[in-house]
Amino acid sequence: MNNVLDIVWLIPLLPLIGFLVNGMGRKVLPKSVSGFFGSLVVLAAFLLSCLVFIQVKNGQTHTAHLFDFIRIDSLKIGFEFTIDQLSSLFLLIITGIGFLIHVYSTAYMHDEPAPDFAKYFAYLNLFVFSMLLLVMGGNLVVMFIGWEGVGLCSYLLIGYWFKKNDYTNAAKKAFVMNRIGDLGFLLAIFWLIAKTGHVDYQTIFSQATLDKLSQADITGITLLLFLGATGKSAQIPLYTWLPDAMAGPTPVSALIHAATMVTAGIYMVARSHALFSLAEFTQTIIAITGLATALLAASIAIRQNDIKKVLAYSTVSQLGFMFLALGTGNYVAAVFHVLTHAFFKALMFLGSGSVIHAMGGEQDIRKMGGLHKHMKVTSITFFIGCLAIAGIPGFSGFFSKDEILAGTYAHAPWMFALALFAALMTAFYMFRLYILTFTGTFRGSEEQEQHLHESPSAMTIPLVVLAVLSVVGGYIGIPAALGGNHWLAAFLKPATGEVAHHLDHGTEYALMGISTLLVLASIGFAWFKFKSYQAEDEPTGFAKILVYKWYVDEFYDAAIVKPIRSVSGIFDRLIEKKGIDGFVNGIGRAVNYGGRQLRWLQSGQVGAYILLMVIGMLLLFIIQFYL
Amino acid sequence: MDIKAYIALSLVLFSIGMVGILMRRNAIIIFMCVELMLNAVNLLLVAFSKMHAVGEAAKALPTVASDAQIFVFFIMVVAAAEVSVGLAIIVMLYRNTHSIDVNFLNRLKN
Amino acid sequence: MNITTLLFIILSVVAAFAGIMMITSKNPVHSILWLIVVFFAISGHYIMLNAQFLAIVNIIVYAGAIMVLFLFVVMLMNLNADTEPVKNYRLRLIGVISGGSLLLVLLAALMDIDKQQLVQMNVGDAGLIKELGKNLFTNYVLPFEISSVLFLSAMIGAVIIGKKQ
Amino acid sequence: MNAILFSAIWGVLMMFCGAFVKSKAVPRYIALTGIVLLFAMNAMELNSGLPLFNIDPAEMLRTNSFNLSFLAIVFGATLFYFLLSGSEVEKVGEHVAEYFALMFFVLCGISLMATFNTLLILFIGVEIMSIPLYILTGSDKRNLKSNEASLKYFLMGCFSTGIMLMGITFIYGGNPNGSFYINNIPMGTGDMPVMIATGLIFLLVSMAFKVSAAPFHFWTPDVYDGAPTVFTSFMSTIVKAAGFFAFLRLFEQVFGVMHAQWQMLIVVITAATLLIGNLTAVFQQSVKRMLAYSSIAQAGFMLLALFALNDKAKEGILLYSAAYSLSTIGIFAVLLKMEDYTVDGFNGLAKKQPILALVATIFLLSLTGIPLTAGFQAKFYMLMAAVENGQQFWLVIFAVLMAAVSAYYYFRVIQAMYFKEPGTSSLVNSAGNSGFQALLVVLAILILVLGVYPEFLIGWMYHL
Amino acid sequence: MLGTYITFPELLIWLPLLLGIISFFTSTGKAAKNLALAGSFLVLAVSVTTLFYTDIQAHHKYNNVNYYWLKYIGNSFNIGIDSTGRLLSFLTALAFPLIFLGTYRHDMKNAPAYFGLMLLAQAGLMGVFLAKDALVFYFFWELALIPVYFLCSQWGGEKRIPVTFKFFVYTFVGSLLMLIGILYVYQHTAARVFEDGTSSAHSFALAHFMNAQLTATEQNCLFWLFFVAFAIKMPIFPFHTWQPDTYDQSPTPVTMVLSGIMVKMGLFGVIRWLIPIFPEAADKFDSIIIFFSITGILYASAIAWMQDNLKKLVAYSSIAHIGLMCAALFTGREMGVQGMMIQMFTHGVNIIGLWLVVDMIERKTGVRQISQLGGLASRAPFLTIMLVVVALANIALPLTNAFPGEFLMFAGLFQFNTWYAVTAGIGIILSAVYTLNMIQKIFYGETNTVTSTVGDISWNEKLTLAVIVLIIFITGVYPQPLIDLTRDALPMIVTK
Repeated sequence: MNNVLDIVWLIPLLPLIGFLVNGMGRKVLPKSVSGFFGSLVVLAAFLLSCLVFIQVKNGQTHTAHLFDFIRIDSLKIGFEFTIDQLSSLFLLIITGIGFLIHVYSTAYMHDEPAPDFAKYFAYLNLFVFSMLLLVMGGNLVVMFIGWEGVGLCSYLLIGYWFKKNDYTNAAKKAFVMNRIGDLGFLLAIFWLIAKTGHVDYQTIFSQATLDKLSQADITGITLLLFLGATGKSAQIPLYTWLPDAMAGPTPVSALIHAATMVTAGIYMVARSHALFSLAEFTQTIIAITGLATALLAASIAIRQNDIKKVLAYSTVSQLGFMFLALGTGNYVAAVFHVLTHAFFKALMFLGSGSVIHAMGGEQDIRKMGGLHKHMKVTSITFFIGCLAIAGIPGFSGFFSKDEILAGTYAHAPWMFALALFAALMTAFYMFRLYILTFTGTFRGSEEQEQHLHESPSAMTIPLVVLAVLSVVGGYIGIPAALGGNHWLAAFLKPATGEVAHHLDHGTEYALMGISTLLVLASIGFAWFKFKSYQAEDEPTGFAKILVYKWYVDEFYDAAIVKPIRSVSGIFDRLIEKKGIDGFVNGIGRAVNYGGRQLRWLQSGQVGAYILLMVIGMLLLFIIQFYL
Repeated sequence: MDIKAYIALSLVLFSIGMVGILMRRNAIIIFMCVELMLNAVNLLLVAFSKMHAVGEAAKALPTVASDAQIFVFFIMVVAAAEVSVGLAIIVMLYRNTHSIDVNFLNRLKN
Repeated sequence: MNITTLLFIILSVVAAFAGIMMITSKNPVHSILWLIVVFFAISGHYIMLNAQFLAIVNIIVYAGAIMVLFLFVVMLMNLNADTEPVKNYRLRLIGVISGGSLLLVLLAALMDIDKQQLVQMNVGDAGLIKELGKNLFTNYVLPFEISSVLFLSAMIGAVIIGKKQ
Repeated sequence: MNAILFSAIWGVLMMFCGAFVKSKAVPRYIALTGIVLLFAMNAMELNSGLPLFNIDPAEMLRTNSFNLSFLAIVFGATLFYFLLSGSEVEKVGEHVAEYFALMFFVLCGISLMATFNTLLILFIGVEIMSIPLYILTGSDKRNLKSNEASLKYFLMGCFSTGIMLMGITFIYGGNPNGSFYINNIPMGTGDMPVMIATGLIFLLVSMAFKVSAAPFHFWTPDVYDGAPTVFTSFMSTIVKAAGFFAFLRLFEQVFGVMHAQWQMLIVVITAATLLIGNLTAVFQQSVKRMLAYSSIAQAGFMLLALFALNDKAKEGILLYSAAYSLSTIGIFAVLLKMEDYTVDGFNGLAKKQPILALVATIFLLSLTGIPLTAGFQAKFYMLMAAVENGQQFWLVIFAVLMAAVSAYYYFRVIQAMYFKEPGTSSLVNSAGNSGFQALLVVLAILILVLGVYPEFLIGWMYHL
Repeated sequence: MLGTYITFPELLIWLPLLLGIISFFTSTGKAAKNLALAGSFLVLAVSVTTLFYTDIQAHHKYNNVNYYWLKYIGNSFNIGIDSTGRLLSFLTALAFPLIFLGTYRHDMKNAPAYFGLMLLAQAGLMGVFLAKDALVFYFFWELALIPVYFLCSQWGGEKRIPVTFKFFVYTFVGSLLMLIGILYVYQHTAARVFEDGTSSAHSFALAHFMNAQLTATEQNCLFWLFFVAFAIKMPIFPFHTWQPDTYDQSPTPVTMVLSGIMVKMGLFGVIRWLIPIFPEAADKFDSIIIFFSITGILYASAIAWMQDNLKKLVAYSSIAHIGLMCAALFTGREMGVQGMMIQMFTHGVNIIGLWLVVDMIERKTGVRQISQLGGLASRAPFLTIMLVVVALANIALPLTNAFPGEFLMFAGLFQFNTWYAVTAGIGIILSAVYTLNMIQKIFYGETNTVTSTVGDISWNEKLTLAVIVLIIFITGVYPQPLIDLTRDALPMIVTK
């Protein structure tokens, strides 16, 4: 083996093997084996990914053509992998964080019976496999295969506890909403095929191909692609599945619904930057959507009481930030934020899992409080995560978020203002969450308090690792203004192109300063508001709107689901049964009726028969002579 | 006489027979009406035979007139046979039902 | 108007009148008698058309044999006017109308023919027994023979149907 | 000519047999011998083209392979009829030999109708065929239905005879040659003379009456229903086919040249027949009466031959005669073994008598026109002929739609036999008779063979 | 021997026919069952062999046979294996062993007749896919229907008699119309001269049909005569109403035959007969047909969502899928047509799998109302996994077999008309909705009185489902062989 790039196919294959082994052997494998094996394959994939990353860093990129997936005269789709800067970076995130979460899961899911435990790991492995396909895919179709695959795994894992109807409903909702997005993605692919006849990145993003496309084509394709991204990455209008998806086991939320899958949309847009850069209108749409999502989700998060729901809305909000970056042409910043967000959000989800684990399944933060003294590792690492997401200087989130804000400012200052407001809300609700959970006094039951304990090391070690990453992760992208050389931007340059904006350092300092100060103020406000939290009354007014998440679910239900259902009902009962089938049966009835009526001609009377014969004869004469 | 007159006469008799069939319910009278129709046919055949005999056809086919009259003869033969069978049927029916009213014959219908 | 026309008209009127009387008589015996009148009128026509043989046969076979048979049956059944109640007038009317319309249609169509050949008295000898007999027993020997089958089946019919159980 | 002669002779023989033989079974065997002989004689003539005796000095008959092969079909079907239902004849009344004699006379009439060359022979043939039928219909003397049917048939039959004679008269009058020979009636290509047209319509009506085409079909259901079932079987198959054959020959040879001028009449009659036959059959509860209506419906299909009037139509009428006759004889043979003639009487037959049910199914499928049965080939040829004709395409479509309707009533019997639970009605003892069942199987196989390879039958037609 | 005395197409038709007839005479149900199973595997073996004899020139004598039959009318018994026919005959050969194996434990009353009819149906279906002569095609077209009619009516549910009769009449009307169409085209074909010197005025041969002299108006009218027959068989909206009831009332093995293979007859008819004979008319009416097909997709999907009856749900979902295939077929684009061709195979496999599962559920629980089921996942995990896989394949998840086909079909449709593709795409979403609804209501949640005593499935059922799932994944990951198999048929149909 001369070059690890020749065996990149092994990276997705390993989790697939894990899936097959765990899936087929779920009845025979003991828990330790399935957990271990499930983690091992991801670790192996991670190690390979590291080797791959090193190769890429040395400037080698690679496209591995495995076999022809579909080959007809007018279209050739290979099953091929592309390894470049962007995908290798994502490989690291997926396999790395994936591995940590696998390890974490071995402890978190330990109470499950063996077959379910193995099933869980099988699903996780399958997810990793799909996600790897998604990022490694050398053309849009392979990406789409992974794209749907992760949707499927998300569905399976959200509905992991399939006996609860709410959970399976959430799973279904996730899948269907993803499918809506997927349809957009697919249509975009078809559009590209119709116009260019190709799907592989090298061809479609080449200048020659782009020249063939009209501006309308590009706008249409990118809008459709973006529709796909909104589904997968939970943006307006398709974001509502993500908070519901918290029904799944917490490590799943960490892996799928925070660190990896939901960033697929960002990956896709970044991957297709060549197209998006040409579509100004789409860019605007993306930026506005991202911004709106960031604001909306942040506002909802303020009034959520389920620990995971808060994190979920936070994820939606952060994804909004990433799209804002994409919309402003700041692809590197988006990817950068994906990376840091993966660290700190995974960390916080895992932390919340640890809390839930300790609380015996309780997720309502109003019933928590003062957990710090019981579970110090969780508390501290969670706090680090909060600092990172809030954008406190020095932590990873600061660098990535600052870059997004700076880019936004360069693009449009009013957007910057709104984005900053969203960032303030982020700091506010994160610290609300932290304060309510870890500080103050315990508000749960006696029994729960007795039971409080720090989680086992299989859970805390990943927390610590992620906490470290949350701190240092930002240093790969120190902006020039802070004296750095932004290693990440340089690394990604071949894959995502130049960063679009150039602010002078003075402006950047000012922006950083303003945002840091305001964030601190916001944290302080949260501290004063919640440090001595007591159960409160039913909220009213605007707060109630927030508690009920702007009534978006209700709106969708009333505006889309119910009408479609009633139309379907009309189809079923009226058009199908009475209309079409009624018509068909009506012919039968008409024949029957005609038979019954004609029967009366056969009166039994000879006179009548002859009369009819005479009349018939008369008719024949008339026809012959007069017609 | 113009052949048309015979055609008209024959048709009138034929129609009288037909109307009789439609009007009457007595099987025997209906049967007699049929005989009237046959006679109308016979008359017309004979008239046509005469027409052909004096026309062009006789030159090519000398038997043209007697052919038709033999036909009439056969019609009479057939009529005689029919009458014997028909009256037998009517008598049989009368024996079973003591009626020859065709309107009572409606066990078979629909 | 020559004698031919006169005879024709008289015979025709008699035939038609007797026919109408036949179908309207209440008493079956009267009907039969009226029908015999028709036959005689038609025989008269045959004679006018030089079909002497047929004229004789018509009287002997039809008016003689067949109608006597009819009369016999009617007498046997002792039918009289009361046995046939008046038929539904509407149906009668429809019967007359449709029969009449058929007649009208046919007359209207057939009176257009441009053949003007006349039927003449005392012309041709085709209707004589000699001619007919010669033809019948040479050319028409097949139908003549085969008609026996007709009578045989009529005979069997009489046996099967007429015989009392 | 052999057929005419031998059927007449054998009829007379059967008559004498009735006078001197007291046993009931013997006449049947004599009749069987007779029909085999008749078939053989006809086959001889078909093979060589020469009759044993020439009884026809004036060429009033025309024998060619077309009408001889039709007669072969008729005699073959009659053979099957005698074999399958002959024993049922004995149950009708005492005059078994006479019944057979009448049937031979009918066959004589059919032979005349099949080979007529003058209108006189056609007329005599029709009468020789009809008069025995009036008698056969009324042969169940104690049964009022039979009496009634007989009288109705007789009265209407006489009426149609009058119509037919009027038609012949007008043809004669309109024929400038003054001849009754069908090949001596010149038809120009111009407009039809009005006398010819009148004659044509009268003839059309009377022939339509014989083949029970609407609106001249009204006698059919009542007569078929009232007649003893065993004779219904004979009347509705062999006699019906003969009527069609004569119909086709008459109209093809006399009026074929002017086809276009009277095609519309056939179209009207065909459409009405198809509609009335099929729709009315849908409603029947009695299988016997249903088959009566189905015979009207099938007549509608056969009328397509007159509509088309081409070579395919002639081939088709042969096939149709064979397919329809054999299938109907078969289904009647099964029906005769039932005590209950309603559809419900067939319930669960498949469980009680699987072979009987299977062959009955094949017969019914053939009547419906499902491929691989003779009935399909027959309908197929008819449709092919009609399409080849090229006129009035809607009629063809209407015909197939009505064929689909026909599936409704035929399949009701199949459904009763196979998919319903057995009812209380029982079968006649002889239904389980293995010889009888074997014969039915042979008949079914024959129908399938005709369905797969109909050309051997059509081959006869081009034999001479 | 092969190619001289007997050829593949003959084997594929006569073998099941013969076995079917033998089956009628077997004494016990078990013997019939084993005979049918073994026989169907034999047919499968033959069919698999045909997959290796694909060279048109070199293997011609193995794949084609032409007997004299009805020479007067220019017909010969001409059958042959090629492209689409090969794929579909393979599907037919594959489906029956799967069906027999999957339902091996069913106790059918009067089993000899049942298996006999099943094998006859197989022979009929084979004939349809192999016929190269219009009359032969029509013969087999009807022959496939008759055994199925009897199977449905004899072994079906309570309302089987009226329901299957409706099905019968519906398809019978269609095929009769097609027969008229065939005859009309036949009248316009050239004369045919046979090798032995005999000749006929016209010809039923496919090749002659394709060169028939037809005016544009004639083509347009005939096109619809043929199309109605095919549309009823598929069935596409609005000719579909026979289908849900029939699927519901038929015995499930027969439903598998119906939905897995028989509906392909309609599509195949379009590929082999309709478009090659009436290319201009097909080109002219493609928009209308695609419009109806797509209406059908949405319509059937919406109704499927409303169904509580499991079998009807699957039936409506099938209508939606067929609608897409029909639409793709009429795009006349390579992608659409090619996708549709491989989809014919994959849809057959998937729907048979789906019916197997549905049948197992019904047999185990005794109900087919989705609302009465629930929690089966904890009672029958293997069954659950299999259903989920098959159901997901049914909604064309990538890496399952339906994805490549659907992808290509949509791509073709998009090329044809963007808005059609977008509208049809909504069907993708709806299909996910009702499929997941179904999975959720049957398998998820707590068990109830109906489902609490249910056990998992038996080995033969597991084996069958495993084979199906294996096929699903193999052809899903590597669909190229299916594409290669059907490529030859494209030039006839791809008009744009």
